[in-house]
Amino acid sequence: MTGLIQVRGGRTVAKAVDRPWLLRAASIALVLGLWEWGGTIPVSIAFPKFSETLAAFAGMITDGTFAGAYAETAGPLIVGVSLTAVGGVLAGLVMGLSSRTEWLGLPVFIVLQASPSAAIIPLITFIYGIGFTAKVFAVVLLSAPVIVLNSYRGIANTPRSLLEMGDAFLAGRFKRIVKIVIPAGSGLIFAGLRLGLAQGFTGAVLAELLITPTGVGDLITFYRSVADYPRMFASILSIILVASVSVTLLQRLEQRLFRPEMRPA
Amino acid sequence: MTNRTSPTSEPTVPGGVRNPGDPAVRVVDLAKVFAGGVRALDGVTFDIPRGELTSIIGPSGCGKTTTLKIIAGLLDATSGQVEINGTPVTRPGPDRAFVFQDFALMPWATVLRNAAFGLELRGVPRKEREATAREYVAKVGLSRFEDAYPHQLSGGMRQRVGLARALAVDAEILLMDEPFASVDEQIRRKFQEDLLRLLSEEDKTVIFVTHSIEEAVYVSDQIVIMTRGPSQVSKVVRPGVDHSGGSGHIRRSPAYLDWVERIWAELQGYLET
Amino acid sequence: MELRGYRLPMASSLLVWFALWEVIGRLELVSLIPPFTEVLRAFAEVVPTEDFVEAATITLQAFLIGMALSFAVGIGLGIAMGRNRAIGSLMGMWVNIFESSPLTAVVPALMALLGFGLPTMIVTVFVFSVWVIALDTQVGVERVNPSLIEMGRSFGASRRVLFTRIVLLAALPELLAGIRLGLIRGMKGVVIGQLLIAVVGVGYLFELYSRNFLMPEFWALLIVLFTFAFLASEAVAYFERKVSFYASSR
Amino acid sequence: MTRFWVLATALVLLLAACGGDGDSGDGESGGSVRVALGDIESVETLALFIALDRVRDRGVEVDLTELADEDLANQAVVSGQADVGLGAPYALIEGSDAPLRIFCQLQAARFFVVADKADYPDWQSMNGETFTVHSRGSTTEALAKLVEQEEGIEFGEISYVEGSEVRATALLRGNVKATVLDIPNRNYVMAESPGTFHELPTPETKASDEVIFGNTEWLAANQETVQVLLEEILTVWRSMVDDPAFVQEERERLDLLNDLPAELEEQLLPYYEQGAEEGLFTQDCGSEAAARDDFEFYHEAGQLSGEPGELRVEDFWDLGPAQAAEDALAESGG
Repeated sequence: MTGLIQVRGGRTVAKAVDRPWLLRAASIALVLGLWEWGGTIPVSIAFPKFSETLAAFAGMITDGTFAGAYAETAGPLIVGVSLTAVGGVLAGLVMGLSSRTEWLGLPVFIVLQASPSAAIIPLITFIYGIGFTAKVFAVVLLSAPVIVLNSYRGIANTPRSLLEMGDAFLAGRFKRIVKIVIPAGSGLIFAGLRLGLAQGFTGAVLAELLITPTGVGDLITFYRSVADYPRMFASILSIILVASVSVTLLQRLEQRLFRPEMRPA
Repeated sequence: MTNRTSPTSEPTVPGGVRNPGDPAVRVVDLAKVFAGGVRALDGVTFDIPRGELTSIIGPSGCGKTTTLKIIAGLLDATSGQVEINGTPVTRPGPDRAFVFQDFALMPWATVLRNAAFGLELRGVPRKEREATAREYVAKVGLSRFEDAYPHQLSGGMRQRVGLARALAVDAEILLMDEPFASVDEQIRRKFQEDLLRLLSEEDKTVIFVTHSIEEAVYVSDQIVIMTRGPSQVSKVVRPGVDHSGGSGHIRRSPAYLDWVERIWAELQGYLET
Repeated sequence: MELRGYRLPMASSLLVWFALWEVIGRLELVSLIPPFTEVLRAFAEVVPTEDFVEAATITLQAFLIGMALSFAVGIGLGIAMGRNRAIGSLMGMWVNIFESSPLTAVVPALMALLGFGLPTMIVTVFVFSVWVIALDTQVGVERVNPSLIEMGRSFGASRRVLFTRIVLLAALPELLAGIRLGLIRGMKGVVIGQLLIAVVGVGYLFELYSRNFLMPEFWALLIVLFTFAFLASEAVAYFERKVSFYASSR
Repeated sequence: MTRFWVLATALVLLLAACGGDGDSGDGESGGSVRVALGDIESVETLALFIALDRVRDRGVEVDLTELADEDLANQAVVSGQADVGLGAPYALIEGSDAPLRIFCQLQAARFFVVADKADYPDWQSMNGETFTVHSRGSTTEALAKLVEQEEGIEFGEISYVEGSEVRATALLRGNVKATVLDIPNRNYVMAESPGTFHELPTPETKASDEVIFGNTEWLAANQETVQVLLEEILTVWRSMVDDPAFVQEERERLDLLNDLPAELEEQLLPYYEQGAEEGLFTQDCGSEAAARDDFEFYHEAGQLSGEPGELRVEDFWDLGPAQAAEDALAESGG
């Protein structure tokens, strides 16, 4: 989009370039304008105007639909991600420290991360039924690889000089892990948890779309089944907003918690 | 180095009682072959007199740092032995503290916590270890930076934290691996002064690896010159530079310049072959 | 890890897992998991069937077109973002939004826009993979050592030469990393697209097998998909390793 | 150089954004029909596949898309990406202003509630428990709501698992404790583990379970195609009730569902035999009476807000085409 601006008025871009938020606001306005235009044609009856979606969005906030749905999705998401967080970081730690476990565990997680594991979700119903546990499993399935692999990389790549320093000053095996290896890896471990949450959220939504519709996923399928497309698109918009806002906040927290120097050299 | 006693070579008194004369560290016929089959050391033998600064110099890749790390117990020797005060050692111990070439500071910890880390690992309570650390941080001239983080300091300042950390544990022997390699020339000279002043107050034995001849001659009581890898000891010399007159005077004194030339001549042989 | 001195290749541990899979299958501990040998039998049976070939072609078609689109747009966008700060900050916002949100939720919206045929599959693959490619390319271009560019300019290199000879090559390590991650996400995109919208291609087979509880066939299909995604990304990783020698010393 | 790339990117994004429903404009008259099905080729949908194949044999271009679930098929028809859909779209027709009309009832609702004998001896014990139905807005969901009113109970949670055979397997596996099954799957479950499950009394329903519906503009513009479609459906539906083996013969003749896994082969014939016996397959595309029954059933089940008495059949049904097809078949002695 900016390309066009650049062609039309070189001067306008020069002025705007030093105020990035102006550019961003302009591009958001442009995309929403496109959406509105697409809705007015309409591209298809199932494609609502942005204004209708916004109205539906406001309505869903006031009548508590969003609150109820997100509370229901949050259940399996939080349980699932905290399970993987504890298990994943531990697995990453062990794999980072012992080459035998690394040999055994690493390929499996690399395989899991590269494979379209979403296809397994419909299967989960056969073991865990269609309730809460199935959704927790879906969240774990999708969030585990990124958490484990990041924790492993954080632990396995502790700078050699720090390890030698630990030995030179007689840090025992336990102290070496607690006072040097884990702090050095904590930047990457936290990044892993952040990505794990995003993947977990995808897992939760997928489970709700593929297994039994509850929570946020159900908003999409329910409003689609009664052809209330403004509310369906409002639900999709809410998912994107919630996800990007929470991930950006986590990134800010990560920057503050792990000052630049924290990232291993 | 006024309070230094000149070394005498009386025999070691039986029973290992530390006679001021006997060497603090004895390296006997040390050899090291790395996993890939690279032979780094081929029978290195020398003594480190107690309370003195001995530097190890030699062509690059001659195993200076390897020798130092074996003495520190960070590397195992393939054969040969290192004795500290008469007893053989193979692992790091409280009697030795190491100053790393690349500083090895914890990026997430402040200057004070880094300096106190050696004591922290020994379980010394916080108040006590921070008091000691604060003392040495002041001695290396960084008291205004106690709460700063490593990434906020210059290379030189970071190395001082490494030095403070090594001194704080009050080990008898200080091992320094090219501590001033990553510092520019002007600051380097000042560091050499500070180091000598500091060591005069602390009764330490120092082993100092460097590739700078001027630095070796200026700071050392004894210099171990090593041959090209797989290295042996080519010569052990004692420049005996009189430090009483202040650095400007010393750096121009004929004795100092002669020694620099002699060592240069010795090392040059290895560069050509 | 060494076993009696011989350095075991990393992937060899998968054999242990396959053996474990066989045991779990034989003992029928988990109803979902058939013996691994059953899966191999199904693998031999499923692949040659006409259904599979048709499914594979449909999926591949959507995947390749989608990926081609996201390579072109992703790399172009990434370079523009890397070289020009305004575009960088502007498009950076969009890339981060879509990079961090669950694009699975966008799929139903795509269907309303583009119907349920091939276009939606292609755009799903595109939307899943383009962001990471743009992001990594941008990082690669930004990391190019400015003195390299000045050197190029000092020798009178035109913008195009400067770009192809220096910028693109210097940014290659990150660019290839982005492409590798893009391939994996694109594969996930096409499968999710087929599961959520038109039950066509491999989505249809997954639905047929899971619906009728044909586990050996299901796992065989998953292994086929995974092997394809893994080989594609390993191929790119091979080139990545080739250029990694100058990655850090840029 | 970068300017070119930026322009190209902007162009592509614009194109992708507004899409344009390219494929809805090809309505050249009579010759083609786009069918959206919220299910995959399976034993239940075989009869429909046979009918559609026969329609192709008569020169009409039929392009069928199998979608992930029923409400997607509804959305496809509503948004004009498909001409004809299958399911029970009463809530959709009443809810959205999209011009849709049902023009033939394919299957009547013959459902049976099967529950775990020990856990749920009777309907009262189901109060507050989880009950599993096909999908949101499906006939089975309507049935569940009807039972709630008639028995004065309320389910804890209604959950959705698509496909009678999937629910049957889940029941046998114990992941589901009470659900609605069609005849063949009810018999399958009863046979598989006799004694563990039993049937709960299900209200007698004559409502439609599966109807075929289409976009009014398309119906008006493609009367010949609709006629051919209905003629073939009625012929197949009648032939398979006279002799269920007809389905097997047609399947071989038209070479359909050839990669069907072994276990499903055995279930095929029993499905159509039992269906024919129980009068599952509507023989005359339904009538005004059938529509009225539906209003009653779906209103009771909460899917239709309008009072059954006030709802007008012509707002939901268009029985014209079915009548025309029936007359044509009567003439040709079909």
